Amino acid sequence: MDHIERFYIDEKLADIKKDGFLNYRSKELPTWCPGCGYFGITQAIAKACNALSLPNENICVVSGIGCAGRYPIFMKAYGFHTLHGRSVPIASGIKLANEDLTVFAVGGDGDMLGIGGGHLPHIARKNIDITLFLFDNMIYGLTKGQSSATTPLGQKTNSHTKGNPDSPLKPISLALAYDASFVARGFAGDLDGMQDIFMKAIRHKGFSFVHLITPCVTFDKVNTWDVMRNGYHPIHESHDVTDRIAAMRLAEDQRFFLGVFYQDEKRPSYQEYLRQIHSA
Amino acid sequence: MDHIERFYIDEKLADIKKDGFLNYRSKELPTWCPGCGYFGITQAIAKACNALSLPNENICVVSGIGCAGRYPIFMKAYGFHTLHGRSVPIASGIKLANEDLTVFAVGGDGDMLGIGGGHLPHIARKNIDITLFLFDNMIYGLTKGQSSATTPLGQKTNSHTKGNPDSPLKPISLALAYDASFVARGFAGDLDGMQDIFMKAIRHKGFSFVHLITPCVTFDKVNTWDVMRNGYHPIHESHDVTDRIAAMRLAEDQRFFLGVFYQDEKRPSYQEYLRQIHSA
Amino acid sequence: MADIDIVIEICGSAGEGTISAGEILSRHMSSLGFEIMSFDSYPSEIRGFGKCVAHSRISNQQILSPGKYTDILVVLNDSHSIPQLHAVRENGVVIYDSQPPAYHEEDKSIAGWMAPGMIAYGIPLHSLANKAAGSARGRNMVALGAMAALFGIDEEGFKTSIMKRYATKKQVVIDSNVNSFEEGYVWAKKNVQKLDHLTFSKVKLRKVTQNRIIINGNQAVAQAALDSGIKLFAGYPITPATKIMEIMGKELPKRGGIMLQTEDELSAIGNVIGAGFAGKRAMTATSGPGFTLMTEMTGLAVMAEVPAVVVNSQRGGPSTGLPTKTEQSDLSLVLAGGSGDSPRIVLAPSTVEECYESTCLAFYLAEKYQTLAVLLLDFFLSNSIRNIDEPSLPDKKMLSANISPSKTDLKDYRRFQLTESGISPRALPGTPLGMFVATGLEHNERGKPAYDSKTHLEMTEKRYRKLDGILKEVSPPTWDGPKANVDIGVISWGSTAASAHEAVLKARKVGVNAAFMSSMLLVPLNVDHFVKFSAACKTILVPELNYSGQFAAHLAQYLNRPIEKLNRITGLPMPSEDIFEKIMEIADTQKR
Amino acid sequence: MADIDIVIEICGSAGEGTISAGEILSRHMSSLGFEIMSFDSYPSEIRGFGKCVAHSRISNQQILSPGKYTDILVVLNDSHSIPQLHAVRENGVVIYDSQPPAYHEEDKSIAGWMAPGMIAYGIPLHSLANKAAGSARGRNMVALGAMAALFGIDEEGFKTSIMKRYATKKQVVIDSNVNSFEEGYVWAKKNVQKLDHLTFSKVKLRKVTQNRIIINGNQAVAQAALDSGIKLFAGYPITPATKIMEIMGKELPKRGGIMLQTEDELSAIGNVIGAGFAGKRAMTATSGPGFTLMTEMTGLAVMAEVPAVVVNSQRGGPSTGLPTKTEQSDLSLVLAGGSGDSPRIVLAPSTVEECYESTCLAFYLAEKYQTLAVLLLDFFLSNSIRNIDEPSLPDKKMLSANISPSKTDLKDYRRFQLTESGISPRALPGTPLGMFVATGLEHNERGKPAYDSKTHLEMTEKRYRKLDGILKEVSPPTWDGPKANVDIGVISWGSTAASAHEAVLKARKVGVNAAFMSSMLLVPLNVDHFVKFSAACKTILVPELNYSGQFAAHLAQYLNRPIEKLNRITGLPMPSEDIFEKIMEIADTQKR
Ligand SMILES: Cc1ncc(C[n+]2csc(CCOP(=O)(O)OP(=O)(O)O)c2C)c(N)n1
Ligand SMILES: Cc1ncc(C[n+]2csc(CCOP(=O)(O)OP(=O)(O)O)c2C)c(N)n1
Ligand code: SF4
Ligand code: SF4
Ligand SMILES: [Mg+2]
Ligand SMILES: [Mg+2]
Repeated sequence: MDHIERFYIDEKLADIKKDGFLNYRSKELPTWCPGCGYFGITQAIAKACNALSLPNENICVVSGIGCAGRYPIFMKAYGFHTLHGRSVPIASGIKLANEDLTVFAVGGDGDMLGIGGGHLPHIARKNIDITLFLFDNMIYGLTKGQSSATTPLGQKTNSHTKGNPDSPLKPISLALAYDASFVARGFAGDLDGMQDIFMKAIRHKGFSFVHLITPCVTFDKVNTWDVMRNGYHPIHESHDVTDRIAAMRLAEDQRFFLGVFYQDEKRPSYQEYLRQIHSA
Repeated sequence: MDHIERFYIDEKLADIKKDGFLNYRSKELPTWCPGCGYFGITQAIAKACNALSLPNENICVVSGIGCAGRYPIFMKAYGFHTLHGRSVPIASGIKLANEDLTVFAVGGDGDMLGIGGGHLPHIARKNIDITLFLFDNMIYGLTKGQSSATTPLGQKTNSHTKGNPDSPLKPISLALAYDASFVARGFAGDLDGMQDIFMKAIRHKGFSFVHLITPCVTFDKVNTWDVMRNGYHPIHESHDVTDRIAAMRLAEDQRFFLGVFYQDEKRPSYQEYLRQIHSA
Repeated sequence: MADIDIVIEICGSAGEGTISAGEILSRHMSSLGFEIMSFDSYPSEIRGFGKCVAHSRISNQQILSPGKYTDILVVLNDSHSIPQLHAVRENGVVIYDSQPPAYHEEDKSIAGWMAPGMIAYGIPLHSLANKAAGSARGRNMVALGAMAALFGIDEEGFKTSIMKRYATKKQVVIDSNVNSFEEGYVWAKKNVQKLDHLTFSKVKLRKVTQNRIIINGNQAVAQAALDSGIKLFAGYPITPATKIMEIMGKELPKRGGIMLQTEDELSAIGNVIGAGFAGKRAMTATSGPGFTLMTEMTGLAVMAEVPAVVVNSQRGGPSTGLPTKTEQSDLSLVLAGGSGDSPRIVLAPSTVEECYESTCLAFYLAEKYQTLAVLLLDFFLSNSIRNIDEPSLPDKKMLSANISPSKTDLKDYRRFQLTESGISPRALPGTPLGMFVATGLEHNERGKPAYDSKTHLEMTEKRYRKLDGILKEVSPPTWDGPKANVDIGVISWGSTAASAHEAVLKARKVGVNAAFMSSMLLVPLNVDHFVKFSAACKTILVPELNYSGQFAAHLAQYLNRPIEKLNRITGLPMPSEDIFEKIMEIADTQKR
Repeated sequence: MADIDIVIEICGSAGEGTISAGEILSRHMSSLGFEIMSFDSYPSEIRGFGKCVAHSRISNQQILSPGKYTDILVVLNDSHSIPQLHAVRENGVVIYDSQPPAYHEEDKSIAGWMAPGMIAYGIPLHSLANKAAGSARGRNMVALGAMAALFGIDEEGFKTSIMKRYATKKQVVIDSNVNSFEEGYVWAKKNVQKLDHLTFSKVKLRKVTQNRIIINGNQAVAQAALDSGIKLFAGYPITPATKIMEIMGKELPKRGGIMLQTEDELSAIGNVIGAGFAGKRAMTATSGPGFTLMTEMTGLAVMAEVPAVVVNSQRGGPSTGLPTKTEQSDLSLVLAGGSGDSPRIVLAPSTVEECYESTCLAFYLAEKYQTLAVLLLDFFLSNSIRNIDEPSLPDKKMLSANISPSKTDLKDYRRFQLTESGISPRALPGTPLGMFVATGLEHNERGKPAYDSKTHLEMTEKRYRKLDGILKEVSPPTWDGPKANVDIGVISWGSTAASAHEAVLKARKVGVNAAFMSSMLLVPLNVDHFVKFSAACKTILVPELNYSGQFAAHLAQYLNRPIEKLNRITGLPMPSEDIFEKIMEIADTQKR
């Protein structure tokens, strides 16, 4: 208990020193477990917003349900904590209603790839200009440790005590197959890398898919900080981000790469395309 | 009217001559439009079943809603015409309950990729041993000609009279990204090709994804028989069906290929895997 | 000058032009100044031999229901038409093809099934069509021509109406149709000896005013949405609501709005709620199966206090059910809504005019009260065509109803502030000091999740309190008839209410002491009026188009008394004749 | 030998072992032969400072409700515990940490908030735990030790219970816990002067029989499903139903079944319906938000006549609502079900015993009547722990209930044959002559889609007719009390029914002429019995855990009379004390 308290205070103090971070942080103390990867992601999003000087009131953060779903509560912006799996259509509606807003859709692996997975191909093919942050901790956190769509095959969880029988989905491969116009991956332990990716993603005109690898320190004793720190590699600078097939090859690689896999800057966003087609 | 009648009779007469076809055909006259590609698919499925000597009563055909959804009514087998988009989970439940059955999931592009699209990644990653037939006519047939998930960009439909603003999904790319263990494409005009693919798909132990290109002669005046006949190419014999990246490259090619894109014969089906894990 | 009130049915197979013939007839009669109500039924299959019926009631008087009995049956397909004969009046007219195409079986010829009193006119539709245009396709037009000749409808004007209908087609199509009509007209004039007394030529008509439009329920809803300033329509096709989406697809972009076709109904309502959150008016339209998928989100709109308008045009159920048949059996589902105590606005128009009115209301109320408004139509109302006076546009107050926070509010902004009205000033994204987080979790005044008993009670009360304000915004229920000592009080809702009203008027004409009540606003319900009505009536009768009496069950909690029910699940609109009969039956029992 | 009936609450922050301490206490007291009912509340966040309360009622008499007032409050976190003080009896006991960890603010110390009459025992939980195991983690065990010392619970037996609880953990964990307990026990024995009169040591107990099990509602449901021969459980996690899935994941594979974790609730119920179609027993379990997503499929099970069992353990609503709070506010949703007229079986157990019984019934009825059965639990029932007699297994008749077609049936098989019972013999895939197509469209006896009025009416009647048979299978509602001239009749359902029963028994003890009725089977409802009960009672009171009175509204259509309501939406189970008070209030009014 006092341990928990100290953790938050330390974090706070450290943060205050880093300029701008608190500009995008609400007054609510996160309800996440100490050590959860979500703290780092929160920080990186705040830093990216700060670096881009986004007016807080023009940001709309939409989330589903889960530990990740709590995110908007801790951000200083307009927020909508919606239903499990439904952040994407709601974020889409917000953007279509007011193109001036910067719209984020945030959710966990269960939220975005399980119950909400059906929305992804369609937001991608429509290329609606929102940025999706997938907080992938490979587990159902909030409901206490069941297998999710990205839990490794054979891993023991609270729902599969003998081992998860479902092969994990590969979020980057999915986003590429869906023709998302911006596809990238960050790691919760790599603050600078994340900030860089987030800035590119937010600036991108069209649908941006950002996959974030992050540990659930409470319910996943396999995919820990240590394991993760040693498992990821930055994408080589020589990678051509306009080459889909190359991106797919990277995504299918056994090693986990971090960085921007793919970006198509020429494709018009949904609203741009509508303007073209209806003015023609 | 008399025109319609004549069509059915001709079809019937021709079929009777082909051995075995009628063994898998129910007594119901299809309610499809004359010239609809679904007639050819129906025939090819019947022929494949016949060639494999599947006992009718051990076949379970599960469909969603749509013109394609009507299919089970015209087949001599157990059938379940379920809800729009839900053939896959129901087919899955049937297989899990009785592994002796040969289970097909059948549906249109709207059914399988639109409203039901969220189920595909999961049936694939679980590798449940059913065969999925996607009747892709690039349109919503039953509701009379609205854009679907595979309608080409810019095509005029009843919902998008100025042109469809949503880029089409690429079913084969999706199935590959989902790790389906069998992925193939047929064309409604190519009976022998379809029969061959269907036999392989049905024999495959695990989830088989079969994409079928078929024209809607009533509501799609763009993607006609003629256009289709000239747009497809058989996959070259040199293609290695165990090479996922090669398969992806084929799937992303501008040309439309027909045949088996990918097959993993080593991966255990869901029920096989469960037996392994629980006997260990 | 005589009055007229007749029902014409055209019956054929899908693909025979049955529905088009009905449409042309109705439009033409309307252009002449008749009141019309038309309604088609057709199979849910695209092709095949499905049965189509185009039903039109044509009168020079007010029409409230489609009419149960047929005066003129036009037969394009014999076997489909045989069951329709039951509805033909004793001395009704049957027009049929005296040279029909091949029959499957001998006993499927309509001729063998007509009752002795019926007046049958055999016309060689097939060969006349062939003669006129070289194909049997024009049989429907030949039939219209024959009708014009037989029942005194002007030939030239009718031709103009046909040309209008096919104006966008190739000339050869227009010509074939007009020629076929002509062929039928001439043949009938020459060869048919008129045995009936039906004629339109001697009827006294009201003057055709300019702002009279022909429109069905779906069109009225779409027009009202456009007139209410809708900015996003998000939809997924489903019978009988698809047409609303298609109209939006055409019209919204012209007004700078967006029609988004989504991957499913979850996404459709999700986009609507998103747009509502961002401060723009948005709507979706579906039918029962789609609505079931939306139920979770309906609860979110209520809980997070976001405006959303959802149309549910009901069809036969349960499950996929009877996609092209009408029913009022989604009421319980819509009233119950999502999980939990989930108060929402429910509006059920009973006429095409009310479709327009209730849609405007839905947008206004949803926005002002920051909640969900459901419009309950049905297949019949969506598709039944009326000629109505052009409705008046929503006024300024209705067009911009969001209550924004004042500067003082924003100093220490509590988005979900507990107020007397239940309405908390709502900041829209983009407002510098208004930032808040909306959530589907229970939450305190600032939107922070809170599960303590006090907060949950206060917030639930707040959400329910809005209903009191809403009730005051809408005119009270219709109460037609005496205010006390009523023998039979008929309460109804939705499309059945119009039939019920007609039946009550008729019953009063024959001396029954009956009264009628209905409310377009089902939730919140004006309980006071219903209780008063109930107190004034010896017997209460609730007719509706479902099996179990869903509205009757709902009313029971307020009325605390036995309720007579009249339920029909024929797939057809409620005949006012059936309600009338039931009223007479009750009147009889009361006398004993 | 005295009787005892006391409520103990342990209150702390998430992560402080509050819930485990409560669990150990309950299990230990049960092992001694006491009746127990325990119930925890906790926040829906995983970590942070959320409030946890472990509530246990312990008695040597029958227990039907958790008890509203606290006899002993154990404080692990001061600020969370302050609101709990309201429930402590006038002369109740408060055990608190006399050396608590740093407070945020001065006025958050529990000491300052205790009412004068309360008996406060300050124990240095923090330092004793540190002393025992080198960390503050064991504060909960220190508290248990102190309790054992103070209220006469045997020390050694208690230690064994602690060891059992941590049996699977490392020895160091077991030791720390036991040592902390010991430290508390010894310290309290030595330092605390007992001021209260509560003691367990002199209570007369019933003999501990062997087949007595400790189990909560979720466990009872899971066990019943296993005992009923379930072959497929398909589920998606959601509080408070997740545990059912997790038990299935462990136990089903051992019996050759499959636990399938699906991508969402649509898929979960889809797999259940698939397995049902293939002839195997299957179930899913969810809560309100998940159930809303299942509504479309519930209609399919009804229409296509496929057995399916769905558990909905209700939590606070609407929307995501109050995930860890109890409520009975999904009733309307579940009763209304899918779109259309969609009759289904609804069972609502009111005790842990009935959770077992109703699950067995659900499997049997769903299979025999080929339809959907919904079990309505709530957060409280799912999680409240009782020690009960081991339930008796379902008999053979119940285990295999499908009515298969005879050889004659199969000669010309009509899957949806119209029968008197509404049940049509059902062929399972694999049966050579039984092939048919099931559909969610309306269909004729052979399963072919058909939308004509006659078929729809006949088939709707068939589906409703099954309800008559089902009613006969289940024992009639409980009617406790006089059969005529009752002053106050209390009708309730689900977990509230048990509280209501207790309240009625208590009211009768103090001379009020009250009676009680409840039914585990909500649909079909035994209307006759309810009408008779209603006729026997001057006033009818319906207490339930929702705002609008959902069951009262449902009953109204059958009772045609005014109904008194008692609604609570505190997030907590219904206190029998509140119902008792309301009964007394009504009794008072009646006298005037
Ligand atoms: C319709 C519905 N089903 C289930 C739930 C329960 N639920 C809440 S969060 C969650 C999963 C959370 O996992 P994930 O999305 O990976 O987020 P994390 O907690 O790991 O951040 C589930 C199943 C719900 N709230 N709503
Ligand atoms: C929940 C739900 N939403 C919508 C519909 C309406 N509907 C029926 S079929 C269909 C689309 C059919 O298109 P597709 O799946 O491509 O099949 P096709 O008719 O082209 O074969 C739709 C939208 C429905 N039946 N249920
Ligand atoms: S449970 Fe896991 S994901 Fe959730 S807050 Fe804790 S560490 Fe993070
Ligand atoms: S509408 Fe199109 S898909 Fe449907 S039956 Fe006709 S041709 Fe085939
Ligand atoms: Mg997760
Ligand atoms: Mg299609």
